[in-house]
Formats: sequence, structure tokens, C-alpha cells
Amino acid sequence: MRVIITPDAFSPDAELAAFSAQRNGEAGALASFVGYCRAHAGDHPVQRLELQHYPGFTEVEVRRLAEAVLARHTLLDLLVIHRVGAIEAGEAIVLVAALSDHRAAAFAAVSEMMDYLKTDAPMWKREVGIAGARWIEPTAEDHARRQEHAK
Amino acid sequence: MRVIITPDAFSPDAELAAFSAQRNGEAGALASFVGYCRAHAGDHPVQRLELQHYPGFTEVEVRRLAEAVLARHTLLDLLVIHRVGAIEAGEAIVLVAALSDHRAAAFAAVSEMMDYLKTDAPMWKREVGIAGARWIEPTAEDHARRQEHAK
Amino acid sequence: MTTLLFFGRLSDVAGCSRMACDLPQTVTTVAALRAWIAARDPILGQAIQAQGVRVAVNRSFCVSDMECTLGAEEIAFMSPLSGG
Amino acid sequence: MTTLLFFGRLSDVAGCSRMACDLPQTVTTVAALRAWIAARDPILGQAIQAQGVRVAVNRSFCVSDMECTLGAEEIAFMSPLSGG
Repeated sequence: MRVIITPDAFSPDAELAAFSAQRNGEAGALASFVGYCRAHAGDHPVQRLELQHYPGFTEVEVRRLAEAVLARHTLLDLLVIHRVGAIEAGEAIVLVAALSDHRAAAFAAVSEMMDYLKTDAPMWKREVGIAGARWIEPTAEDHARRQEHAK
Repeated sequence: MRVIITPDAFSPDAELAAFSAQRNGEAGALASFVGYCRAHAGDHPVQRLELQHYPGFTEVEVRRLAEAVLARHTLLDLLVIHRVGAIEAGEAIVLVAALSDHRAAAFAAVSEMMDYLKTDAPMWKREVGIAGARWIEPTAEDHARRQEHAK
Repeated sequence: MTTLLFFGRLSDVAGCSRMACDLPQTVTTVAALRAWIAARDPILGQAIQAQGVRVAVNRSFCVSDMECTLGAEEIAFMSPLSGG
Repeated sequence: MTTLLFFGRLSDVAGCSRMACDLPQTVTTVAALRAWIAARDPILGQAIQAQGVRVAVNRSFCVSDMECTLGAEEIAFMSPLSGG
């Protein structure tokens, strides 16, 4: 399992290729998700996102969430990379990938990890546009999805 | 939307990178799944899979399934690549990827497309090992998952 | 002339994946075709009755065994599908 | 000396994300700390009462407002989390 919280831009393609390359013919299923910073939110342009985090706490909590996902599903490996700091439109914010023998476990793990990140990871997202900045807070839907997973 | 049924080996990493590159800062969410040919099934080694298909029918049916997925979810794009013929252990069998504004739609589309492929796509999978060949047929679980989607 | 196709496990049972047949005029439905096959090859006849076997006439899935096969160019018997 | 941290929207309201305080001996719980902050800055005091705000004492999430803050080095007030 690798959990990386980083201020540096990363290539989800390259990270996913490296993650999948270590499967050695064993895993049958690779599910993944990449969240990108969009150039628009609704009808207004977005210049960048700023992800505030709590150094020393964010890393520990995200790792704890990833360990919970790993414990709940039969996985061969799990990868979580999350940007913090300033993220330009078009750049990747988050990559989650799971290798498993079975597709259902791989899908469930990635989906659940994303739901956890949305509501349980100590990070705060601010959208910066021409008109100024605004904080993005989780939606009722995010919380509802989170509630579907047992604690 | 691209739907490819091919006897040629493909690189899921390269295909996914190309698919994601055309998003132009618009899509916020990329979900994907890769199914690989495993080197083992349970405790016995697998040399390769052979995927029989029905030329002229398989292509039409898989495209029809992909169109149904596209119609049911708010997607920006959908990619389906499926190998047929002889597939060596370690090679990719299938890649499904969906670009969307929202992660829930992207996840649902990929997961549903995989479920359809398992039970509704005219393809027949045979596992070839040292001891001989055996046909793989969908499990009760595959059918149960498929039943969760409306027709 | 009608081409019968067999896929998956059925291609092993049939001993081939493709068979050109001159079907008699009495074979007008999928059900009649099953009976005709069973009369000529009882083992294959039983195999195409197995649960999960699907039939396509001219590359269109059949919903009922009463579907017409008259003049069909291609009729496929398919073991349970297993892509992905 | 205790460091108070404010994250998300709360860092805007507090006007800073970090504040070093000499908390009085009477501030022994999270509830008492909220009241102490509200007395000094009513707007911030109201903001930290908002739904979804979470508190961590020494980098551990609080479950109850009755949790002890005595001798805490770091207490964080966090707007609703929004990663991913």
C-alpha cells in the first residue's frame, strides 16, 4: 500500500502504469479513479484549486482511511495519491487505484476510498476564479454516500 | 465513444493516457477498469486465455451495450477495448474507462459496462493450461450483479 | 442453405463451429430446428437445450423458441456468454 | 502555550490559520475553549459552533465537547472536510 500526500504535480498515467506493472501476472483486476481540477465550475471559469491541509495530521488520517479500505476488501494492493496546495486547471488532484483478483473488490475499494476522501480526510478545498475564491464543502450527496459504508 | 474489439495486444496504460488527454480541462472524473489474464486460476497455472467471438455480431452487441451505458449516465466519453483470440498470461483482456463531471456517474458507468460484458457480450472464454483447456462460464454472482441493472 | 454456428462449449460438442445445412421446409421455428438437430445428433440436441444457451437468427437474439427460421442465412447456438 | 489552528472557511473568519495562546486554567474542555474564543471574538465563536465543524486535540479527532484540553499543545478547529 502506498499513500502519498504531495504538493507536487504528478502524472496519473505514469503512476497508474507503475502501480499496474508490479502485479506480476497475479492480479486480474485493476480499478482506478482520477479526479482532475476542472477549468469550469458550473458556468464560471476556475483558475486553480487550493487544497489546504493539516501537515502531520492529514497524512496520518488518509493512511488510516486507506488501511480501513484495505482491511474491508480482498486486495493485492492499494494506491492513493492526493495533491495539496495550488492545483492548476487540468491537473490531477487525486488518484486512487486498487489491484485485486476480483473486479467487485477492486471497484468497491476505489469507490469507498473516494467517498472517505470527500468527507473524512482533513483537507479543505478552495476554488479560485477571476471573481475571487470560495470554499467548497461536501454536499449532502457526499455525506449520504459516506453513510453507506460501515464505520 | 470508442468501442474496439481486437485480436491485437494493447497497452491499457497508453490507451487510458490517450483517452484522458482529450478531456481538455473539462472532465473532473475519470474512472477505469482493466481486466488482465492471470497466470494462475485458483492453484493451477494458466498459459493463456482464448476468447472466441462471433465476428460481425460481437462488435454490434458490445457497441449496443456501450450505448445503453452512455444513455443511462451523464458522461463526457466512454471507452471500451476488448481483446479476442489468444491472450497470454499477464496481458490485458479488457479496458473500460468513463469521463464525467461527477465521480458517481463515472464509477457507475464503468462498473455497469463490466457487468454487461460478463453476461451479455457474445464472447466465450477458454482457459488453457498444461492439463488442457476449459470453458469459463459466468457465475451466479455475475448474473446477480447483472440483474441489478434495469434492462 | 443455412449456416449453423456453435459457440463456446457447444462448439466442442458439435465438433465444429460452423455447419452448412439444407434445412427441410418443415423446420420453420427455432423449436423445430432444435428437434431436427436432436434427431441427427442426440448429444448436441441435449447440449443446445441446456440452461443459458441463447440463439440468434441472422445475428439477432431470439426471445422465443417460436421465432421463425424460414429463409434464415445464419443461426447461432451460443453457450452462456462470458466476456469481460 | 497552546497553538490554535483554523482550517477551511474558519481560517478566513479567524483571519489567520494559527494562533499561539496562553489559555487560562479554567479552560479545561473543548466546550470551555469554545466559550473562551466566543468571548474574545463573537464572530469566530459563532463560526466554530456551525454544523460540521470538527475539533482535534493534539491531532486526534474529538468525539465530545467534554474532552479535556488541559495541557494540549495543539487544538484544531476544522470546517467540514472536503478532500477528493
